[in-house]
Amino acid sequence: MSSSAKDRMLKRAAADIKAGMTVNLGIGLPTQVLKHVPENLPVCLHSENGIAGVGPVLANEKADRNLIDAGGAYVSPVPGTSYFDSALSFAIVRSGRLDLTLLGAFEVAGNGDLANWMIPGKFTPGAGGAIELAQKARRVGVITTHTDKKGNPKILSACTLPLTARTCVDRIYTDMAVCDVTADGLCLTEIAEGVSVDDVIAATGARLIIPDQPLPTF
Amino acid sequence: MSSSAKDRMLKRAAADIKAGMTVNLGIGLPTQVLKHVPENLPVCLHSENGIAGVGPVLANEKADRNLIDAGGAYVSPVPGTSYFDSALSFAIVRSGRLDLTLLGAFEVAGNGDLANWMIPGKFTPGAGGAIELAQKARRVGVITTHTDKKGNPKILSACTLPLTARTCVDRIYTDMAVCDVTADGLCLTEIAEGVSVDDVIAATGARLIIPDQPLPTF
Amino acid sequence: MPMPDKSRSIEEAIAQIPDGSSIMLGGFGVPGTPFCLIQELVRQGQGGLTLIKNDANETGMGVDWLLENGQVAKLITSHIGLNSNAVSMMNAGEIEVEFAPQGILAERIRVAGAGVMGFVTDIGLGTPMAEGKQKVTIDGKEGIVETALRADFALLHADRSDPFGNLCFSATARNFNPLMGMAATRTIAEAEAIVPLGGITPDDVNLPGPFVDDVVALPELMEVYGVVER
Amino acid sequence: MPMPDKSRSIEEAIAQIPDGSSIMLGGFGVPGTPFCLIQELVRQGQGGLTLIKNDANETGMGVDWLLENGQVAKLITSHIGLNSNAVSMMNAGEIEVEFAPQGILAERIRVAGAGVMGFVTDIGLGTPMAEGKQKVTIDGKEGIVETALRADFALLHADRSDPFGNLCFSATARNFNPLMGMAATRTIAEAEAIVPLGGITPDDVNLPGPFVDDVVALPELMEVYGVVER
Repeated sequence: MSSSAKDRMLKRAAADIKAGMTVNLGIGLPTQVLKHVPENLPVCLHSENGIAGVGPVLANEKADRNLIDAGGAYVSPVPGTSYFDSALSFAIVRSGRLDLTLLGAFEVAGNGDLANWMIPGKFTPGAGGAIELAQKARRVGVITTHTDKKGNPKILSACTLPLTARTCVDRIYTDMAVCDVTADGLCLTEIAEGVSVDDVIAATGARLIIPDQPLPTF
Repeated sequence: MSSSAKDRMLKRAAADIKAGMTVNLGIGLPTQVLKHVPENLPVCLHSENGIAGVGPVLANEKADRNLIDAGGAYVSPVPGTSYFDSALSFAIVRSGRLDLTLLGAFEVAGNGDLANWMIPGKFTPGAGGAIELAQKARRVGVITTHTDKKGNPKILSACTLPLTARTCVDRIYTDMAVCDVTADGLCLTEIAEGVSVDDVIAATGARLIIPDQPLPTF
Repeated sequence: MPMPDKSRSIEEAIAQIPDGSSIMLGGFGVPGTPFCLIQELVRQGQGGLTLIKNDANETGMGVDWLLENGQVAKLITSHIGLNSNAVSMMNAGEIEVEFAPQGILAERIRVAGAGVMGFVTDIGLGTPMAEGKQKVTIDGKEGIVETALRADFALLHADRSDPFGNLCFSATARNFNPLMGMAATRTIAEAEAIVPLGGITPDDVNLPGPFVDDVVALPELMEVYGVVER
Repeated sequence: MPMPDKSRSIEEAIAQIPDGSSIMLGGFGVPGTPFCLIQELVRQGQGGLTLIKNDANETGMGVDWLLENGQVAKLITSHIGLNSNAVSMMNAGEIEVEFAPQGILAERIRVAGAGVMGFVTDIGLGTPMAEGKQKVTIDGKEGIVETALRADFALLHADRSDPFGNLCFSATARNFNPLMGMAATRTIAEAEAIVPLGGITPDDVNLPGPFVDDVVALPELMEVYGVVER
């Protein structure tokens, strides 16, 4: 993935963060979406270790030793931040108060199944907060390269890895496309500049619904 | 009940409040126990509307409009008081952190069954916090006149009113006696000065175990 | 990115409530009861309401205004002994009243706010309260399944709020307020003071803003908020 | 009546823990981890412990000291990815590890602290996590019965305490600390500062004193409490 393709993907995902939302950004690509969110957009960032109102990451010498996000980064408060315990933090997630989460993925299926926490025999650290974020955020976006490092599709007809949650994903943002999980199946919704529909189909392991009208680009 | 008999009963109940305890006192007679607790005894008073560390009742002109106990009295904080929500307040009760509650009774049975919240057709205001206090305090004491205003026993072989909780009472303090609920049955443990064992038996509607040795008086 | 602003007028906030709604009301006695929000609900007159509140206040205040005005179909509560009007209406069949032990009511609301479906407890086992309720066995012990209690709206009274809806409560005015704020689809809070964003220490927030939808600033407090003269 | 004083020496507090105990440890990463209490537990050497903690800290700190010292039989946790030593011991069968989703772990502890037997949730339905767990149906929807998770002891790290054990936590050092303090038979808290009774505003207490049994004052903080240099 070129850095410009990555930036386009992040920027496209950022555009779905709307005024007034409470949003949780997963570790890795999702957190990098932040640099594309307008500075004046009123949004509350949630971190599952107990923050509503996550502010910018600080250098170690400026860090508060007691203030990290769920990924371990030393973050800062903003005016209006609150701190709370882990039960209350997941109460926000499960009770429908988390408007959007953006997550990474090992695999995502055409029906919205997500696998992003375990590779049996290789990577079994435990799920942390991933399961509840995926199952309970009002809207779940996945940000991922369209294919893995070997060029194999990460969007599949069915996940092969243990699932994080079933049919939880609403939208997939990749370096090649935006795909929506719909009642009819996985739908190609937008396409990256310079990428053809055939390129996307070839790089996708799930059946894709291709609309008749021309696709918007990003 | 003479005022001296009442005072003796309250004083006797007060003597079972020990240093270090967290204690909830029901409305009415139980709250009046307080005047017999030594001023320097380290105790935490709990009120189920969200206080640990209930201080003295204040006159209206000194009252904080936001600080009442569960009985609606305007109370005060002490050094070390904390306030909390109703779920946490009953977490204290149910999780075993409430060492003792003293409650009133309409009827109490020899096996420790308690009825203190409802008289069908006459008094049906809802149970409030009574059920959980009775069922979950580590130790439950009942403070009551030995008989009702008509002279009928309030300690019965079985309650006739709807129960607050089954087999929850550990000790009964009356103007005539102290009785303990034991595995063998209800046991007469102490007797008020000037009252005979036969008086107590006559005023009690449940079978009483009478120890062989002389009874302590209070 | 600034935190969202949720300030509303009281008319606008209460106008969101349709007839037939379920509404949680904070408060244990006077402290924490959102009298101004209730007063506006009386003025707007929505009917067929299911109210969820620890108690029915006293005659002539709060919940009683809604009862008097005929807006209440059902009341879910732990104790109504201080409102003889509520008791009479219950006995006359003019309102339906559902009782729960106080801590069970609080926990049913708490687990709704936690986004879970119910909890298992031994409170009430062996008494009429357990009748008709689902039972399960955990580690060989029987328990009652108590269901989560959600509502369409929660009306709260806070001591302070910021525009994002971070709430602080004063003393025993906290009671059911933060629990109900978590358990409703839409949460409306009246606050005695609205402080600027950053005016509340993040560690001292009693109910975090993500649970709150509308913040209404109170004018000078009505007498009903004061010490009750008996 | 003054509030009871629960101040103890660290040796005395930790000496209450017998071999084979279940112990909850506060903390999410470094913040809120009771490193001094853990260090004393290593010094005293109690074995066969079941630990309950969100994570296993990182290699060379906190939980890892107990793992290295062979004191741990079982770990109940949500994520151990930052401690390769814990992963290796798990894979080698040297410790048993039981995983729970983070919010389910938190809620199992919360409901234990609330004195109820379990809760019902749809989290994990249709995944291997649901296998072997009791199911119930509420309002036509299937849910998993998750059981309350209690422990013999909880070791907490607080920013401030008074002698009665009213605790305040700083920022994200709160995490599992107040929940665990409610769910243990005996709760031991280390505090960076012990303030006199009355030194904490009653509205700002994060864990009320009735849940806390022993309060240990910390000396100057060890380096491990500081910012982690990566």
